[in-house]
Amino acid sequence: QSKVKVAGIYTVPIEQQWVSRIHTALKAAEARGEIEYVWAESVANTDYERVMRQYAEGGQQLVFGEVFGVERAARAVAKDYPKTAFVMGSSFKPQEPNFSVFDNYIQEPAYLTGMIAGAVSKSNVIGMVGGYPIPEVNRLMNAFMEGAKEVNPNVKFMVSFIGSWFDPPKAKEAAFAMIDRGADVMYAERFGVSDAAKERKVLAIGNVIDTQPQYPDTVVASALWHMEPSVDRAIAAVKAGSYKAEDYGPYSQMVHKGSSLAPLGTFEGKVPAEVMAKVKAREQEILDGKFTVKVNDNEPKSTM
Amino acid sequence: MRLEPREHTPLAARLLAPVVAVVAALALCALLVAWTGAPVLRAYGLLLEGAAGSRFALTETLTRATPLILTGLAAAVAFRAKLWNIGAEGQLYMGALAAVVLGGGMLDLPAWLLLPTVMIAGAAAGGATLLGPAVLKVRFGVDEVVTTLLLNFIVLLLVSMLLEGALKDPMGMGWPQSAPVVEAAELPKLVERTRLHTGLLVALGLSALLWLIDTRTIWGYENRAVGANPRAAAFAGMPVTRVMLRTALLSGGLAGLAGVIEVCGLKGYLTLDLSPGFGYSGIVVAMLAQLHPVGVVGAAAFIAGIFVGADAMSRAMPVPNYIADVLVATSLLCMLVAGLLTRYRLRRG
Amino acid sequence: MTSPPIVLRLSGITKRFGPLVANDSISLTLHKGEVLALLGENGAGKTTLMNILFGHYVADEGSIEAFGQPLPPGSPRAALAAGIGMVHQHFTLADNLSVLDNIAVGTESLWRPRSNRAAAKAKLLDLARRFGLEVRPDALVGDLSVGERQRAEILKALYRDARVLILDEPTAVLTPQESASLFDTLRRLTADGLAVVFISHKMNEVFAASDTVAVLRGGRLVATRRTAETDREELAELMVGRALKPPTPAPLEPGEPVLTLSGVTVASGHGRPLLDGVDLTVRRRQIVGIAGVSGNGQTALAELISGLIHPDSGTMALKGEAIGNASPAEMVRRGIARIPEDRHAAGLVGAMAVWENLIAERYHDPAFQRFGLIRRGAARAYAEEVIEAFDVRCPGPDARTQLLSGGNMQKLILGRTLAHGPDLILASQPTRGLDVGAVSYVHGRLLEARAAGAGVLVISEDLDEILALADGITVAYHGRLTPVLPHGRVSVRQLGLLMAGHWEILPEIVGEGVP
Amino acid sequence: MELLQTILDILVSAAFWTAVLRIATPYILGTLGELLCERAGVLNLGIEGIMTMGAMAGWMAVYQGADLWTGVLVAALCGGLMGLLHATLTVPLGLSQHVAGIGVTLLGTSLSYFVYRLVLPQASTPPTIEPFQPLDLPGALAQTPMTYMALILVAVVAYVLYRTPVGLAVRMVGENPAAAEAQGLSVTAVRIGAVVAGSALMALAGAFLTLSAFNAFFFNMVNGRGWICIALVVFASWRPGKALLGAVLFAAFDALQLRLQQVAGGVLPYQLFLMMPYLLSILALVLVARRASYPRALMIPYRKGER
Ligand SMILES: Nc1ncnc2c1ncn2[C@@H]1O[C@H](COP(=O)(O)OP(=O)(O)OP(=O)(O)O)[C@@H](O)[C@H]1O
Ligand SMILES: Nc1ncnc2c1ncn2[C@@H]1O[C@H](COP(=O)(O)OP(=O)(O)OP(=O)(O)O)[C@@H](O)[C@H]1O
Ligand SMILES: [Mg+2]
Ligand SMILES: [Mg+2]
Repeated sequence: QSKVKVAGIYTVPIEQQWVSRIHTALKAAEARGEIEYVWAESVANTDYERVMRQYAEGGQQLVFGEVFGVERAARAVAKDYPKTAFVMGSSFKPQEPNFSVFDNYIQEPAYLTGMIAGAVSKSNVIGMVGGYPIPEVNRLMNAFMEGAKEVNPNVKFMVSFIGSWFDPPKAKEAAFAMIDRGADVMYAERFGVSDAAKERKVLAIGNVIDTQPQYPDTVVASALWHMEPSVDRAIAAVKAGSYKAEDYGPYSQMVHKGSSLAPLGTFEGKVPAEVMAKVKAREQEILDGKFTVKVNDNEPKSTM
Repeated sequence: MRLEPREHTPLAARLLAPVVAVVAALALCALLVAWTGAPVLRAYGLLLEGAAGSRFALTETLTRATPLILTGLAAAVAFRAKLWNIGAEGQLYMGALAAVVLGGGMLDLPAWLLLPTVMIAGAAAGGATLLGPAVLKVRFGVDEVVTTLLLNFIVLLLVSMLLEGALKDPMGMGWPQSAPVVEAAELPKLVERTRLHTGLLVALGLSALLWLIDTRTIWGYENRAVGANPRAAAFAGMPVTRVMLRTALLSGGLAGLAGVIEVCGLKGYLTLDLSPGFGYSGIVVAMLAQLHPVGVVGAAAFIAGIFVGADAMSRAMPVPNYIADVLVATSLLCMLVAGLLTRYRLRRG
Repeated sequence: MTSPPIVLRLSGITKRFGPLVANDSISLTLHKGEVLALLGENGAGKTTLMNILFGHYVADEGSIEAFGQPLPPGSPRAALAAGIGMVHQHFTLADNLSVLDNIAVGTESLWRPRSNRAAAKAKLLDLARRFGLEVRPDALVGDLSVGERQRAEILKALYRDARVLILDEPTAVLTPQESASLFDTLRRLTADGLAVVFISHKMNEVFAASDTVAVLRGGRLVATRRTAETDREELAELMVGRALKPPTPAPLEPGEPVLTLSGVTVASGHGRPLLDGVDLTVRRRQIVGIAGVSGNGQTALAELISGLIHPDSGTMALKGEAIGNASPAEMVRRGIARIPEDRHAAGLVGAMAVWENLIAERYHDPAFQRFGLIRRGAARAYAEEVIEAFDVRCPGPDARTQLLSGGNMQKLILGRTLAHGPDLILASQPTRGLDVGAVSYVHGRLLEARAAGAGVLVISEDLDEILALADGITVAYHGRLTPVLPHGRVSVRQLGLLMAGHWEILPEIVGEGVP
Repeated sequence: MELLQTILDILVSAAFWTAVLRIATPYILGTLGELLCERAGVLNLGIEGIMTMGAMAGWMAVYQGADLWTGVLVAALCGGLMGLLHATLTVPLGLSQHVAGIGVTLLGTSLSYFVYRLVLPQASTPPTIEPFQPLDLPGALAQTPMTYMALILVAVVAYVLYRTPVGLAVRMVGENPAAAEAQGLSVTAVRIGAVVAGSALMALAGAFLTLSAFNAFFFNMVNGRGWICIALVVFASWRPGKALLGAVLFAAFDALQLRLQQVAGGVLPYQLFLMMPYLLSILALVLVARRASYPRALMIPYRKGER
């Protein structure tokens, strides 16, 4: 039997952008016939350890998930099941022998989207709506802001957090509030922001997933996260029996195709060519390792 | 058809009622399971196995029951005095907050001293949280259902603020979580290599203690009288306001303790998702136990078992794991009806 | 002579509550224009019978015919449609709604798109005029006096064109004047052809108003008599199943004062104060009765002496010792036995056991607790003693208090308060709603305590009770009290005038040489 | 001073009031629904679950091809069914309204998630529908039809409660069920009816979120709005007009905090702003508590032939 048995344990529903990237990558592997995939969503942190153990006991060979709130417990479980491979979203280091880590290190395309945003903003005001200021969010927002400032030093930012991952109506209201106050480009960290932008006919920048098909006249650019390199690597390692604890973080970088700047698509030709040239240049520098986007996990603040 | 109160309930009926309720709930949910296409009987076999079929399952059920016992007691104590405390969730977080503040290395005490200190502090924090609404109730007549409910949101935002600010773990890589409590503030494990910790003993002890207080002491006597008829209690000379505030402290304290025990026994530090609604489930537990402090233990174990079992089942079958909550809800509602039938009989006319 | 047509026929009505047979194959008939008085001890089954008639309960056996048609069981709607109206023992009115709303609710089809309030109001005012029942249709029921509520209740029945009116203890909470006006109304109604069933414990009302008397005992109909052909003694004996003789107070020389109020004022927060410069002295071996229409400060006075509220000015002294803002517990400690006005709401905790209620005022006593632990054995033993001594009929000290009848609840309160030889007894409405047997028991106990040296303050809206007990009488009006007038010096007519506020006649009574 | 000026600027802008009405809509509907239940004497803590159910069911119906108004109807029906469950437990059976309500919330929420996941197991970007669009009207009038529906429903509920026989019956069973029964009304039927109707309104509040405010269903998206409605009913002293006022006030605080976050967000933690509506609600409660006249029979079960 050659299929690897893989489990996903998510603390949020699979619709949540971050988790959806892991889920999609695993689904693709399943479709290719490489793995058998089972998953549990909306697992409360209190229950996380139990679910990990149950999957490990149940003979799953490879477990994906996110342990930001249950770091200690998860690592303890991994110790108890050295034969099971764990690849977990985490801000910390991998743990020998079987606990690997990853995170959405997609600050590079986020920076590039920032450059585009800075260029297309006419009011020089960009709005950003987030759920909670956690590192996974902050680092992208900060990179985005850096990128925007590079092409447009006059740009100002409005930032708010809505205190929930799952309240698109509220995110939408927050976005409306910003548009009312002059923002003409919205950084869409949450669902709902692009909708507000669409309704008010301003522009939006996507994040993690590509939503341009849903908002063809609104979403200019998106910083995409691809879990496929990480997922495929882990599956291959397990299959080959060569799995070991390592940091999968780099496989979320552009150079490993773990992230990318989405094609302009419907906005092809609508962004000034000289800006796109600059963006292309930066992109190349990043791929060549000549330019590094700083990882800044601090909470971004409004600059108005 | 009408309901007629029974003078006394046959013991058999009282024992049978929960069984009938669970069977009814399982039968109802069988429709949902069947809808998913999973084999119903096998699914329920797995549920039982997942709840109590192994040492691991049992300890997991009890681990989940531990905070439920405490929040259940919190609700039972308050509801008996007709103090409708819907704010146990917030009080739990306040207790947890106190635990990570004092247990996070601020006090350098040996375990035998630190643990009680942290527990008392957590209970005090929880109690103080409920004291506000209780004072508003006795002083201004403000409905406590609403104030305690709203306080849950406020407390959660406060915790969020602290976790992103003053209490943020410098080693947490920016994640909004507190620093872990020191080892001396950790509750020892009850069963090695499981999650079950001595917090369970604390919960069981408190349940017994509260039962004793309730039935044997003048405190309990006053509580019951004030709960049943505050006007008559005041007329007879009982300190009604004091009893109210005392109850608030006790109820909030128990919920706060649930927070301490989750932090010190299980998680080690505080995040915003410490509790998956233990405060609200506590109400369910208390009512299932008909507000009886000892009954709370059984009710908590029952709710925990259903959840853990159904959750495990959903993992082995193509059934969405939300079935666990559906089953808990259905069992609760069936249990309510079954409980009614032990107190009433159906009669024609 | 042909008797008027039968409007109502109850045949073989039996109703059981668990093991208890509340009505035991009762058969009764009621004729057009007749007033039937239903008499019986507390718990005899009167209310139950009427509730069956009105459809609140369903009889286990038996049937009812109204105007020749069988009445479907268990449906107040059907009873109303058949022309039966009921004024309940405990008023069934919503305080937060207007009188008109209370009367009109349920009289229109629920699916009408709009209530016709104007028509309802006109009809109500017309009825009120025809039967001399004054109402304020737009007033909130919560703002009405007890008498006004009573009228609203009757109008509710009349509004529905009731041909049979059931009144369950309609006078239990009325003043003499209000009762008199109620009976006036009844006469007008019966003259109009209405048939009336009324339940009462008050013998004089039975004789004043009824044509026929039916007596229930223990759920069984024991006798039906033409009112004109029976007397008090016979009825009382039928009711309780034995002869009763009312206790008669022996004259006693009052001792030193136990309670002295001077210039006591209690503000109400708005408008007239609840108590307005009250002076009052109660001496040992003396019963002082406070007469008055309800709402003239009696409740405030009772709460003051109970320790629930405190004077805003003036002083209160017990046994010569001034007391400040004492709590209820303090009042108990100082030897005041307090019998509350509302035994269900303020007197007892229904959900608790009899023994727990019996120690409610003294559970801090070392006899009942040690280190905060209740001495259950001692408390139970004590409860058994009290139950024995005060003849409380209950299954035992562990019985839930809720399940006791009103009379036994009152005995329980007497036992709780009188067992310790109090110096002062405050008895508010001590026999409200009790049957004759229970009334004479309570009166006997109060007189015993007086003989043993206690001062007794009786607050009652029942003038007969005050006249039967009191050595001195004072009348409450608008928060003030008249001087204590010696019993025998003041006539019922004079009391009535004083209760109505005609204090200008005071000199003619006091002038005759009251100290 | 500058902050005060900013607040004033915000308060006079039409965009602000557009947002306020939009944010207020689910609160208006939910509060009306809860008010109707409580007026009949039944506390309905099932509101959070019923709103979730309405949000899911209405959206699902539209997603499966129904038109938007049919979706609204489906939501109301599902809400009514959940209400029937709550009413059956609490009215004829007289079970604890607190527990039954929490049970209904738990059931409504989990059942909604269960069904959603069963129907859309593969969803990883949430599927969307074409929601209600704002009417093309000037200023704060540019609202979606559901907001107008909510405003009309305030008037309807007020009219029904105060001007019709059935409304009087509802108020009566909430004040004194024994009196209602003595007037030939069926307390059970009236209470069940009120709870079912109220729950249908709650479900509309949920449906607004998925059919009007947004175009997809999300787990957890009701996000405590139901609990706020419970507070608003008390604030409103159980009156529909004041319920509207309360919902609008609460929404105004929310809209204001969203705007202030960007002005003062640099200095103060954002959580303080999010707290603002809750804190102000409590403050408002303290101010109105003394005058509140609650339905006297609220939370007291009534069983015929029992005392
Ligand atoms: N709903 C009930 N459930 C159980 N028992 C009841 C109920 N109603 C009445 N009873 C029983 O029926 C008996 C008759 O009660 P009922 O109220 O008819 O007495 P009553 O003659 O009206 O007394 P009172 O003079 O005190 O009003 C009581 O002893 C009581 O035990
Ligand atoms: N909830 C109840 N369940 C069963 N029996 C009851 C209940 N309430 C009252 N009773 C019975 O009803 C009987 C009479 O009670 P009831 O309340 O009619 O007293 P009462 O003499 O009328 O007092 P009051 O005149 O003060 O109302 C008692 O014997 C008691 O057993
Ligand atoms: Mg009676
Ligand atoms: Mg009575």
